[in-house]
Amino acid sequence: MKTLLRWESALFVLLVLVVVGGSAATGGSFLTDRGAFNVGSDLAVMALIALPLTLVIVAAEIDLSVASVLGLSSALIGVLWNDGWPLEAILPFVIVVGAVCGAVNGFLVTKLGLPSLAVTIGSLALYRGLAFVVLGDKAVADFPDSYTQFGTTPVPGTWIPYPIVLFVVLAVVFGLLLHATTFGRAVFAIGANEEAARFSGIRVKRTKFILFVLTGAVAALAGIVYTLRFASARADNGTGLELEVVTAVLLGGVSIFGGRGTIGGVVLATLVLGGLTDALILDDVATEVVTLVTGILLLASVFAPAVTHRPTRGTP
Amino acid sequence: GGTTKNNSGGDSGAGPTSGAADPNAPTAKDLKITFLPKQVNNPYFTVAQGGAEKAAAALGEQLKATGPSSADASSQVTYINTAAQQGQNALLLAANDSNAVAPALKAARKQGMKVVTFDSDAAPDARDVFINQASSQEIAAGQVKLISDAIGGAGEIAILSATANATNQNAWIAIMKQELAKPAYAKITLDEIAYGNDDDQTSFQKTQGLLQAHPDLKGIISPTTVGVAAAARYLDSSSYKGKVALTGLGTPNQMRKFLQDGTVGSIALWDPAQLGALATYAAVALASGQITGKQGEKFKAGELGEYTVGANGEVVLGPPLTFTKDNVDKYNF
Amino acid sequence: MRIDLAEVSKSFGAVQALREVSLTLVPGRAHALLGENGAGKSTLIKVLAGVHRPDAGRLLLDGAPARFASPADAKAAGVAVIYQEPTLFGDLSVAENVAMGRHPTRRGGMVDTAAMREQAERLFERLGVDIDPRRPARGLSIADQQLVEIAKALSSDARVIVMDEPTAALSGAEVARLFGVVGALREHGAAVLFVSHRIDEVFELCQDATVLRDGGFVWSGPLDEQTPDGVVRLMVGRELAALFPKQDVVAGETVLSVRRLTREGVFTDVTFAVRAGEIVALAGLVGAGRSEIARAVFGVDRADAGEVLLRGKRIRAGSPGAAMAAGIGFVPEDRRQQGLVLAASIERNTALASLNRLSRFGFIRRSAERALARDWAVRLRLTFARLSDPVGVLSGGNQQKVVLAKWLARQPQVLIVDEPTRGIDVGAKAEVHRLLSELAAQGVAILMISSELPEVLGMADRVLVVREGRLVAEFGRAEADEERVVLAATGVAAG
Amino acid sequence: MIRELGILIALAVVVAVTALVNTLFLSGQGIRDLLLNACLVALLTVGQTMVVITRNVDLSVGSVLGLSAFVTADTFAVNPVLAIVVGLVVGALCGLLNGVLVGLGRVPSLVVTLGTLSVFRGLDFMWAQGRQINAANLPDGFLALGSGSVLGLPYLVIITVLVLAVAALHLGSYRSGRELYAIGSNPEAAVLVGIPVGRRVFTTFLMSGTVAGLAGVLAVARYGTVDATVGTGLELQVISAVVVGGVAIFGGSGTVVGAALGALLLSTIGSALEVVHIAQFWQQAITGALLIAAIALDRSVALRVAARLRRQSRGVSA
Ligand SMILES: Nc1ncnc2c1ncn2[C@@H]1O[C@H](COP(=O)(O)OP(=O)(O)OP(=O)(O)O)[C@@H](O)[C@H]1O
Ligand SMILES: Nc1ncnc2c1ncn2[C@@H]1O[C@H](COP(=O)(O)OP(=O)(O)OP(=O)(O)O)[C@@H](O)[C@H]1O
Ligand SMILES: [Mg+2]
Ligand SMILES: [Mg+2]
Repeated sequence: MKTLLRWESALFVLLVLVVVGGSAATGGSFLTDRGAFNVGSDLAVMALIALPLTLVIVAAEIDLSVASVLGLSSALIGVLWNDGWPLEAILPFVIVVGAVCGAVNGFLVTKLGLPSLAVTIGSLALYRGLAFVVLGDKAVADFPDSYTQFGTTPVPGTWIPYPIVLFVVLAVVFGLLLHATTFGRAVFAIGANEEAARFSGIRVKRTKFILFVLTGAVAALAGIVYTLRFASARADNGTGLELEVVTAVLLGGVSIFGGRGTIGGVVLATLVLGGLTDALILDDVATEVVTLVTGILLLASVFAPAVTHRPTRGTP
Repeated sequence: GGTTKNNSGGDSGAGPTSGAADPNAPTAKDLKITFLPKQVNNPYFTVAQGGAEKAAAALGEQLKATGPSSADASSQVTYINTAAQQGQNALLLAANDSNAVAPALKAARKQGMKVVTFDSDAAPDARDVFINQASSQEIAAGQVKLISDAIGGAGEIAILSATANATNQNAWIAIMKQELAKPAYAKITLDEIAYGNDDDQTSFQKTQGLLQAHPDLKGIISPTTVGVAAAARYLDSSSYKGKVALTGLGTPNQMRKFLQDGTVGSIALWDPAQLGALATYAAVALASGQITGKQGEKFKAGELGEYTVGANGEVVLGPPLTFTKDNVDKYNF
Repeated sequence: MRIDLAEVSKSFGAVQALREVSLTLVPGRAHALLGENGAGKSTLIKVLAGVHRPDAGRLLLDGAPARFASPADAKAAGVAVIYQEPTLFGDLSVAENVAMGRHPTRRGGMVDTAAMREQAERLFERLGVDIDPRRPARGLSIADQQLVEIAKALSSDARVIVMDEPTAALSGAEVARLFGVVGALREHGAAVLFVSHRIDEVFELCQDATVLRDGGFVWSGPLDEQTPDGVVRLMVGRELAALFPKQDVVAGETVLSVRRLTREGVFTDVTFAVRAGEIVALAGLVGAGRSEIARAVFGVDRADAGEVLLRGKRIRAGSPGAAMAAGIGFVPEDRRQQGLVLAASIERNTALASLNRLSRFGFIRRSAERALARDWAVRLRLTFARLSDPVGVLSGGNQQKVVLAKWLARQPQVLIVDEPTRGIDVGAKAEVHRLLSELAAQGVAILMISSELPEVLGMADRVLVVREGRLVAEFGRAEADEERVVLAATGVAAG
Repeated sequence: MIRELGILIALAVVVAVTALVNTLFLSGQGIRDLLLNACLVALLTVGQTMVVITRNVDLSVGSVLGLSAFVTADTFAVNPVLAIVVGLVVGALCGLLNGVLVGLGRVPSLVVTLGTLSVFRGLDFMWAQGRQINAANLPDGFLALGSGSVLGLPYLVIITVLVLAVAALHLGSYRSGRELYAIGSNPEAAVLVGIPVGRRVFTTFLMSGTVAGLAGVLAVARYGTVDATVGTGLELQVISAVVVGGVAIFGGSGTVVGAALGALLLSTIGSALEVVHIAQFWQQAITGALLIAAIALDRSVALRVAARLRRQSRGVSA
């Protein structure tokens, strides 16, 4: 606990540096209302998925299929909209589909006992493939303004993007779930010592299954946010996002071996990553440097003192 | 009643119109212009950027290039927002996804930034002017003619396109289909449209797949610089060399080797440097108030001459060039 | 080669596993290392093997100072070790397990597979066992695993052979063969260090002995100066009787009954019952299947056939949750792996099995959790700094108390304890016994598994003996004695 | 061996069915293409297999390949021989960095290589500066390496098979190779038998990097066009091939030959789907489903074997 707090303070300091440095380097345009709105909009999708994925990784599993579920959700929105479904029906429907995608992952991992890393590399291809199967190469864009405003305009009178409101709500929900409930205790126990958890009567498989379902549902929700923000439903939306999300979670101090991590840390990490990316672009730093910095930050996170007492070696 | 497609209002209210054009307004200096290609590592856009930089220098404007490292739909939005935030006067954009960029462009235009799209258009109500490399009709008809000539007017052909939802590609493909329906091409059948995603290796393997899937294939049209180069390299290294014709849109530098050794008979392309330059002139004219993007307005484009804004705010660069082994050495881009 | 360990100390966090212990191994002699569970025997061996680096003390090889920075160093110096826990590579063949790190090679450095197999076959022949060298090590029985470990150590022609409880899982014939082989090696000038809880074996094989108690050095010398009883007194440090304060209680009605429980390949047709206030012990050799029975009763493993009833009501199979709801608690044998989340705090570990009653609408009531942990810490006389400290820093005995607290907090009607005193010090052991006895007096039905016969005999009202997965004998408190139990457990006469 | 046989059978079925639909699939050109397509991924699986056997993973291979490819292509202007050497050295250096961090620094490989995946790609972009190097900039002799063949066997295939053979021999018949299996099978026990675990793990990453560097050089020869995005996303293909090829993701078992066959199977399925006119959009979905099926099949076989062994060792019959 104590060491984790220290890593979170480090992240917080980093965030302050990003904000101050970003503002200075860009002549103050970084955190104008519009700047803040842009940062928020840019990081919201990644940040949303990071929340349930944090729980999955704390439970010592992983889900690499999240970006593909996002793509499938986006593609479905496009197809159903073209078919004349009302959005009021489409949106809940795709969240259910996302949950089903997560349930398939969960089934393979818990019922068949397959390693989640391998399973979700497979379902990464499968779900993305299905996205192309349903929508093909089309792009569907004629969504009503009343909906796309959710992704493109701030909450009236503020600079806050609606997706960030959603993110804050979910961050509180997931934070409470992980840190204040019996379910969260079970997640930590499973991640730290699955056998001991089982011997304590914790329903390990069911808990993991629920985590995968939650992750699928939130990934689909992120697909909705993505689609509305860009007013464009496409099968290839969010390609490659999975590595970004995993990066954010690990940067947030969550142990890849499970059993350790906080929602607070991950929230800070998403802010640092999102803020840093936008600040660098705004400062005309080339895209390649942004990639480089992200990688270095991740490496730094594992070498930070907070995590030096990791187990020497373990599963990948 | 919920919000269904059929009762949706759709996008209404085009961008702000800034009054009437004044053709005689002085050309503004020191304008800040952002050049935003589909992706930063595409050599075609690097050439276009060169043209844009030269034009900007000639006019005394400041131009900088930026952009995402991969050509996916949403990645340009951050850069558009950034340009707006930086208070840039104009944006030159080759859109990856005409719709995904629209909301950001609209917001930027509200702040007074002029938006000129080139190569690949954004939704028309989200930009001021679109610089079309050549009229779609001309390009598509030209490609069909080139392949028809190469295969002797009869046989199976296929198209190797870029990404499945590239606006310009799809427009051309639609016209190609219309062309092929004409009696002159009655003996030509279009077998398949494959997508190489503007990725070299994917295009390479798609070519291979096309040739295997259609044993009687006589020719391939690849209206994308990445695709045509990859297809040429595959043909060059395979037993299909000389048996299957290839044409498309390609840069002379990339295709020189294959034109000279006979793998490819002819290809077409406009000069991307001119495209970049024209986009810059249009942007400066817009920012100076000389044009507003309405049909019929005229503006000067340096040594390229004078251009007129057409329907839908489109400006056409001119007819594409055709390269063969006889003339390819005269070009360097 | 002569090896001297001089005044070696080693601690793990709060646990001082070794305190200035000295030991000398001489060529041609077998040396026994004796002590109760947790006395520090395995730790001393790991120091000798280069696994642990001692906090203080010296190592002398033939009188010259040396340092083992890693197991590779010790190996290179000619020390071969058989560890207490099997260290096999499940994916690899048995032959390769024997050869690992010392593969026979042909010219050009290629591994000679045929030679590898022959080597394994030769060693197995010497040990008189029949294991197919080509099969993977995964799935070997505990006894076979132990034999492969022995073959592994013998393959290196080491000058010093260290064996940590190699015989625990072996039958009489196998033990005799092993002793034959070790005797031969010793006569060829090897030094031997031997750990066993079977005192008769020690006297049979060894010439010298060292006794440890609670990590400290107690006695060292030639064994012909000692009697078995004297050695045990040295190990325990007090009269045995004081250790097992079982109170007499009148057993009540039957609480737990197990009927024809079977798990294929592990145990068969197990039927028994435990009454309120009664302590029933499952005795048997290591690997006999006692733990597996307990796991199936608690539902961690699913039995293939049979049923478990609590006060006549059948419990859903394969669900620890159902067993807990019915009132069963389970203190597993492997404290660190199965009993505790070592990285989590004392508080959280104590609460782990009681989360439901500590929460309202799924939210944990922190104050209730803390109160629960504090209450039990006091009642079990837990020694700790803060309740928020990770359990991993506690000593073994205190860790075991936390596991007990975790289950006692649920006030179970049946408590299954598997090796409840494994690896904890004498004082803590006595306290655990007192606790179990008190619980029984309060009417809890207790099923106890223990590999220590004195503990079984001292605590149990009834003793059930398990051999190769079957219940083979039952003794009441009065009729149970060491000889009968060992006879039933091994199928041959003891001693 | 059984595993490899299984993949070969699957491969035979796929090829046979496809050839029935379209005989060109088994023409000389068709077979050449099948092999060539699989080559680069197969090569990468060699390094990846070694890493995965030790219970680690290398996610950075795609980026290493990309960086090495660009640097190689760029150095050609200076000196062709130097270029190839430089490509290999770049790969080796990348592997060295991963190896130091994982093997000696004892940091989880998933995190490290996820980080270096970004770092190496970033370096690639910085080096390339938006340029593309085309076939016209490269010497024909070098390009022939990518497309030419001797006795009908493409050079690329020959090189891949050679690397594969060396690695298979090393893993199968040399101590240091056998020790990799021990490390993945039981890391703690590996330390106890005196295996220098850190050094071995370091070496596998070094090999993985070097092989990815070689693959980068060959990618230049094969495709003749290089920009900074070459090899993006390749890591997941490589891991898929390794898993389909029967290498346990948690270490301890598997062979490079199996993994390479896995690569061949996946790329052949890709080509076959195209040839039998399965819409492009289905291909990815089918690949994903196959991958999951392969893992599930593997698992059920493993469980059955374990159950059999358990029964055998106890000699108990139900
Ligand atoms: N790695 C470790 N970390 C923390 N404590 C340890 C560790 N290894 C041993 N201990 C503790 O050191 C003490 C001595 O343990 P050791 O294994 O040496 O006992 P032993 O004499 O071999 O007992 P047994 O007869 O049960 O094998 C015990 O209290 C044990 O819990
Ligand atoms: N790792 C393993 N692989 C295969 N079989 C095993 C393994 N561990 C235990 N077994 C088998 O399970 C059966 C029962 O073992 P179990 O641990 O329950 O015995 P036990 O009587 O409780 O002994 P212990 O004193 O070691 O707890 C034995 O037949 C043993 O061979
Ligand atoms: Mg011991
Ligand atoms: Mg046991």
